[in-house]
Amino acid sequence: MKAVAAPDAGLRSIPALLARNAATLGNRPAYREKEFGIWQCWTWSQAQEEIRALAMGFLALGLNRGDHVAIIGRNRPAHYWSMVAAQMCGAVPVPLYQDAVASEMAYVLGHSGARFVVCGDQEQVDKVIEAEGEAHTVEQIIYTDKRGMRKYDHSRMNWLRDVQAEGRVAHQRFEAELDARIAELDYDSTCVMLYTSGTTGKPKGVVLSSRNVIETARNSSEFDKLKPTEEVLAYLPMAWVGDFIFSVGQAYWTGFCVNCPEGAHTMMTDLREIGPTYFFAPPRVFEGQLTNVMIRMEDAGRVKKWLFDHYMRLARRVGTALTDGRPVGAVDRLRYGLGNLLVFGPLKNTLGYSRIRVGYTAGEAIGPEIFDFYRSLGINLKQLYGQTEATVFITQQPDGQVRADTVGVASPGVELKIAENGEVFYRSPGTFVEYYKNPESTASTKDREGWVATGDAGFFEPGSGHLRIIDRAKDVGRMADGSLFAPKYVENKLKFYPNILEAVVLGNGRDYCTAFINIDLTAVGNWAERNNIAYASYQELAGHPQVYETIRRHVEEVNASVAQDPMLSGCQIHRFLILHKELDADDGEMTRTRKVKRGVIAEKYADLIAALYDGRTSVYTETEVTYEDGRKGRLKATLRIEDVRTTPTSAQRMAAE
Amino acid sequence: MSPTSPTILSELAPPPAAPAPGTDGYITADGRKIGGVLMDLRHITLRFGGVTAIKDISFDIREGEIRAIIGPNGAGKSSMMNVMSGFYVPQEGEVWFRGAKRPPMRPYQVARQGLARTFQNIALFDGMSVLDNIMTGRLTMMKSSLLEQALWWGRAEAEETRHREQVEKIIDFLEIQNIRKTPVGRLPYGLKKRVELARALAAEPKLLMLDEPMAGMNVEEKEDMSRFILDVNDEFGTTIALIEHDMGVVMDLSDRVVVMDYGRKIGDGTPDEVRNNQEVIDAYLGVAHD
Amino acid sequence: MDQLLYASEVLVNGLMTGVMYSLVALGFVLIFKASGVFNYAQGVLALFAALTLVGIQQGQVPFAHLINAITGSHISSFGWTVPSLLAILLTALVMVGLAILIETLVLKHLVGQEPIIMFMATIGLAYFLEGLGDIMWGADVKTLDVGLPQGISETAEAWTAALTGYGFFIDRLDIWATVIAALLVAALVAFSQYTKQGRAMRAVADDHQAALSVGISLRFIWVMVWSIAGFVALVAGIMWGTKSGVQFSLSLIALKALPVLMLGGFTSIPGAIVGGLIIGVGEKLFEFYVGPLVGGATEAWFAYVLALIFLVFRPQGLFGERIIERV
Amino acid sequence: MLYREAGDFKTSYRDDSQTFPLKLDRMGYWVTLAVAFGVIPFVITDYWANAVLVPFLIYAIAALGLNILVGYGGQVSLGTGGFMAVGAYATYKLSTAFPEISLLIHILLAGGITAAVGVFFGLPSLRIKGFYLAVATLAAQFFLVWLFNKVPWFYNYSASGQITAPERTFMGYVISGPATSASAKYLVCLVFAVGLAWVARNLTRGTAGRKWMAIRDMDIAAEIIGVNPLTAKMSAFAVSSFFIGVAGALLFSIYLGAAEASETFGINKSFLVLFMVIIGGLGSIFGSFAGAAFLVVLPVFLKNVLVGALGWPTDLAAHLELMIVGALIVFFLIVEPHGLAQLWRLTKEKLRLWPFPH
Repeated sequence: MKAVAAPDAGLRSIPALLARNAATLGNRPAYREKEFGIWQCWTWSQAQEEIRALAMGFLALGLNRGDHVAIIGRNRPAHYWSMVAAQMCGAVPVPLYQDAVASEMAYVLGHSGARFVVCGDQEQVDKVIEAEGEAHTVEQIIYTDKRGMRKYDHSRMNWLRDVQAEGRVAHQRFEAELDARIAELDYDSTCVMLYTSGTTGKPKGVVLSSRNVIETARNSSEFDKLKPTEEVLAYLPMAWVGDFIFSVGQAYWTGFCVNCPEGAHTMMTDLREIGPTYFFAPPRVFEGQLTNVMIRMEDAGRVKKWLFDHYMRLARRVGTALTDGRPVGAVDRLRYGLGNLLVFGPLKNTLGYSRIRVGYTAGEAIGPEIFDFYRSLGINLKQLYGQTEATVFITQQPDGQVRADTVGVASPGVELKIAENGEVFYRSPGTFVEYYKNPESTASTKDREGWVATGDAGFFEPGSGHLRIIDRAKDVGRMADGSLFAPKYVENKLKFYPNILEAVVLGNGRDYCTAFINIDLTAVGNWAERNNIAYASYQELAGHPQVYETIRRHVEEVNASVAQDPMLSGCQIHRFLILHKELDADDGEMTRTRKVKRGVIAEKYADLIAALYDGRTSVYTETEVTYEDGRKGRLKATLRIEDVRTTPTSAQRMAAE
Repeated sequence: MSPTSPTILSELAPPPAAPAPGTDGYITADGRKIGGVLMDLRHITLRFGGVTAIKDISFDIREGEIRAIIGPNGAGKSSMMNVMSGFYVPQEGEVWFRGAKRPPMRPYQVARQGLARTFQNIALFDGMSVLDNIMTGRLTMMKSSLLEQALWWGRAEAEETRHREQVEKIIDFLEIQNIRKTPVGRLPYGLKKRVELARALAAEPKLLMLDEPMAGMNVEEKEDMSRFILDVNDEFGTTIALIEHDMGVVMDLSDRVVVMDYGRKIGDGTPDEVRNNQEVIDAYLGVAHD
Repeated sequence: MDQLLYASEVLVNGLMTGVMYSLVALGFVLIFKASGVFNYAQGVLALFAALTLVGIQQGQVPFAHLINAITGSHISSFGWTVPSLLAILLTALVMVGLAILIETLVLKHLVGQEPIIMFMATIGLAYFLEGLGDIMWGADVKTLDVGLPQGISETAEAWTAALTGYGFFIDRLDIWATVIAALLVAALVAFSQYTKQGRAMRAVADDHQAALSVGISLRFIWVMVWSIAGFVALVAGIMWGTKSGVQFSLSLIALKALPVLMLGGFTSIPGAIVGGLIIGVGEKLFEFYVGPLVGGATEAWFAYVLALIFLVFRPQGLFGERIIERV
Repeated sequence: MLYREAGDFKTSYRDDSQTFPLKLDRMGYWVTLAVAFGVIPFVITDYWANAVLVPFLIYAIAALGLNILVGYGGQVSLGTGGFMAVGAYATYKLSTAFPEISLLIHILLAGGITAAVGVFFGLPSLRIKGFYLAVATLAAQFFLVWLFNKVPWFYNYSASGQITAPERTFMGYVISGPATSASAKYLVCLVFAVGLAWVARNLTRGTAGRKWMAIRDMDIAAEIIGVNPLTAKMSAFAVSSFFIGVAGALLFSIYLGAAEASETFGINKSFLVLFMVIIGGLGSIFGSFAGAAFLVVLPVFLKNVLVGALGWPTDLAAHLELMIVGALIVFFLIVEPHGLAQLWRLTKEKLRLWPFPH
């Protein structure tokens, strides 16, 4: 069908694809949003009308070629329309993280010099106004939700629907202009600019061209044979490249439908109602759901519990094989079928996963048993490896070659090479154009032949040829004794335990490794409840001796498994402590995508680190914290430090004998 | 339903209450225009057998304002509101609404004149879902005949959908989407109060009467409720009369305040005027004693 | 002249029937006052009591039919007879036992339900007891004789004849019934006024919570009230049983008592009595005057229609408390 | 467990407020109808028709009617028997007076007449509530039955005082009188039952239903938010009586073929239907059917067991039946005041959450 043909001259921009879809798939749903109790629906041709109206409205407001249009808000059709409308006008959409605090927003607005800002609601508008301060760099603010806005000075503010209305009435004047600008768009015109919440330093504006986006969308769509009948749920931050590729790139390329939840608090019910066929979620979502499932099953009656356990055991045995289409005995097939009727089917249904054809997870390593849990239910969950600079796809797992510990083979059109220091390099049609207003870091990331450093260290698995990522290249260090230090590798193993939410392993240049642990309040809290252990706060629960005991056991198990790998056996943890607060993006300890900022932590918790290495068994500390409402406060605590048994590696054992 | 249909604001809001010619409106501190007299209560006296609940009270409520009636327990506030909503018929005095003297009529007829209210001890229909409860707010606007409904014919279904759309906007406005289908019986107190407000709003009233909207609420519930009350007044331009027991909350909310004690009016004016009214202070101190 | 005399005779008889109605109505009022339950089963209680009384008197084997049906035996009676007074006493005991059962099996579990649910429950109870009575003692019509004098009272006739020149026909039983009823009422009033339990009962009637808080056991009160109601039912059962045989129709007098209550108000003992008299007299007179014109048997509905019309004008009955609506 | 809701989302209020929002339920509904119309008529025997199906359908209609009044309107009535009598006698008079007009039309007209009578006896509900009203409706019960017994005009001066259904046909098929075939009886009742159930659903889901429920749950508040108690209560009485009237008409003209007021439409009928509503579930259309089914099947079952299998005397069985029914009523009121319908609702919830407990 047309959707998967090579792009002819006409299909070299998102607006062009929109026109194509409106023509060929006019009456198929393009967008749905849960609002006012039902799923409001827009077909492709309706969507085109809306977007054009908005674009003309933008023209009326004086949007120029090359302007930047910042978009801040939750996933809503109107916001996706704003992006495409901006493109139509020859401007560049710049989606921002809606949970960014004003200070973060100030930098990005300043850096991109956005003249227009589209805000989801009053809250975002307030932030923008605060962020720009006296500067008034923003010329037009367009808001989607009218609630509470009538008090504001509207000299440079408009309700999005009013802008559209203006566009509609003015279509006589602007239609020609708009078509002209759309026609100007070609494969090298900028499609979108996304700010990477860099793990270090200021965020960088990654400029992606139409070529980047459309080529990638085409390849990846073909790779998974996406059809116009797919349903996706758009719930991940719009500022994140993944959402842009799934909800705009691939959606426009294949013409499938993008569904927007009513809001964060109804996300799970909406997921269940829509039952997406093509689904992406970072590992933490899957982890969260699995924990949730287990907790809910705790309270189940005996019969249900037995059924569940019994069939989950079966699933673990044959489930993944069935999903991969590997041969399975007739009897087991039959039993699995029964299990599907009694447990798997209903379970997937209540989770909203019944209809998933292709599911992806990425961004972090996912725990093997979590991964297998979903796959054994018959959900085709796969891993991919990518980054903003590559317009997501670097490697991904083809159907039937799915494993928890690799990230698959090079995506179509992507070339890979691994430098001697283990860092992974790639080159692809998706490779970004440049960092906006930042030639030097562009140069340092992308060399003349277009090879881009991922910043991750990894190696090709002999045999399967799948890529395995160990850690961030710069985080891979050496211990004092010169052995390899790969904190992430160990942290992931730790985080696979439901009780452990986050872990930070230290030891670069030291003679042994230590770790900070964040317990998972849901899991541990539930455990505490069942053993009626009272606790007032995260801090109190974290300090509980029994909790320490459990965590220590986990750490020892991890040490044992780390010891298996001679290359990394040096990374076993000798001492650890459980942090008195959860690591939090608001405190700058993590990125918005929940990646640990090692630098920040190293200095912020210097006192704790010191204690971990000077043999003390407890340490007193004070930490500054930011509350939801932005107020700051100090947290005082005395933390216990525990020693952990380590496992001698095979080599050492031999030596001992 | 097309997403470009105008929101509840433009549909529910009566034209901004600009001072009608001949009536002296006023401008509030935060710059809202207050219009002419919407409801005028003249020399109301209400007795139950021998007991006199209300003694010769007069005051008016103006278009677009938030008017509070406060007073210690047993001051006759609720009785006053029952008179306003036509549930009690005063022995003496007149109720004027929108420039006309109210003839003797049943409460449901009063409601149809454009009055909606909430109740001190919640009066929701426990057997129905939140949605249905709010829909009852629009019953007065339902026109389809019994036969049409029986056969789900003609107006019946169209009407159902049309009113559902309006109700959904209110649900969205009061942020109760996730309890839409729950039976109200199962809701916590705070939410019930909110649903009741929604039901009253659904009637698109000219005058919205709130009987102790914050009674028995915790601090943040009170804050939410205050926000909603202000938003309603601000976004829909709805005139609001509210009874409150505790003075603090009212003072921040209301434009003008009537103070009652033992069935008499002992104060009337802006929050500040009332706050400094000696009689009022005494009344409240008096309460503190007994 | 004669017409008037007939009328007054009818009136007197009406009064007599009225007393009977009052008697049953009393049972309702007691239970309603104390437990807020509108006991539809009251009439069946009377039937059940009468059946039991006859059964004990004639020394029947309880459940004889059932036993026969199951075992194929042919037992019917023990072959002895029990003196009336003892029989009445035993029956009273049975009624108390029944009261306890009802409290523990039904009422206890319905605490706090809306009245209408309770009401329906008692309808179910009525069905159950009716079936039980029939199965225990057989469904055949029985004559009940506890030695109450019956037949036309000559004294009354002679006396009235002397007085008016026309001898009223008045059944002795009715006279007795009146007397007994009067005594019973007096006793009940005395009980509720002057005994500790009586006061407790009234306390509960006025305010459950308060009563509980001063340490009155609700359950005890209920058992007591139901026992008393059972006893009243017994008396009523005896009267009606003697008058017109013990049979299912007896349970229908309960229905007759309902309009009585609506006139008198559910909560008032004097109301029950006055209401009963009004209905009794009213329906007799109506039948006497209007009946012939419309084909008679107007007793079937007169009471209800009367009560209905009356209610529309005074919803709370003659003596019931006024309900003031609040929001 | 059986439900698969993912992907079953609603894009319009029409879909959202449909009777069976869940796909599976919708399917179940259509299958049931298909069987009821497409299979049963061809396999039905006289015994099944007369002992179970026909009475079930007729009482289901009556229960629906009473449920509208009690379950939705909150107005208790013990006059059901009387109103059924009105329906029956109305059909009789009409069909004997105008033989040329189809019986089915007469049945509907009879419903209309009953509605009028119902409204008349419903008037007191404006002043009195709860079981005051319940008792007041007894007046209707006794007065009406008395009327039909005492006034010969109603039974066309027949010597027996009975009314007997004349033979009537519909599109060539005999649908009334002794010669009626089992399937004909069944189909007529089925059409009425399904049709009226649909009507009941429409009324209860919409404006009328909300008015009734508002009055039921809190009449004062209802009036203050603008519900006119008069029209609300009267419409409830009218609709309810219409249903009950039709049920009475069918009972007489289709099922029994002959009737005598005090015999057929005595106070016990009122209670029987009331019990159906209670056991089935107040305020539930499904419940009305469930309750009717239950109380129609139970005696048949007991009869077969006690008399048929154990060979007990019938009267004993009858008495036992009384006890069991009575006990069941009490049991239901204690355990689940909302009846079978509620039990069904709960099981369904469990199934939807499966395998999770909550």
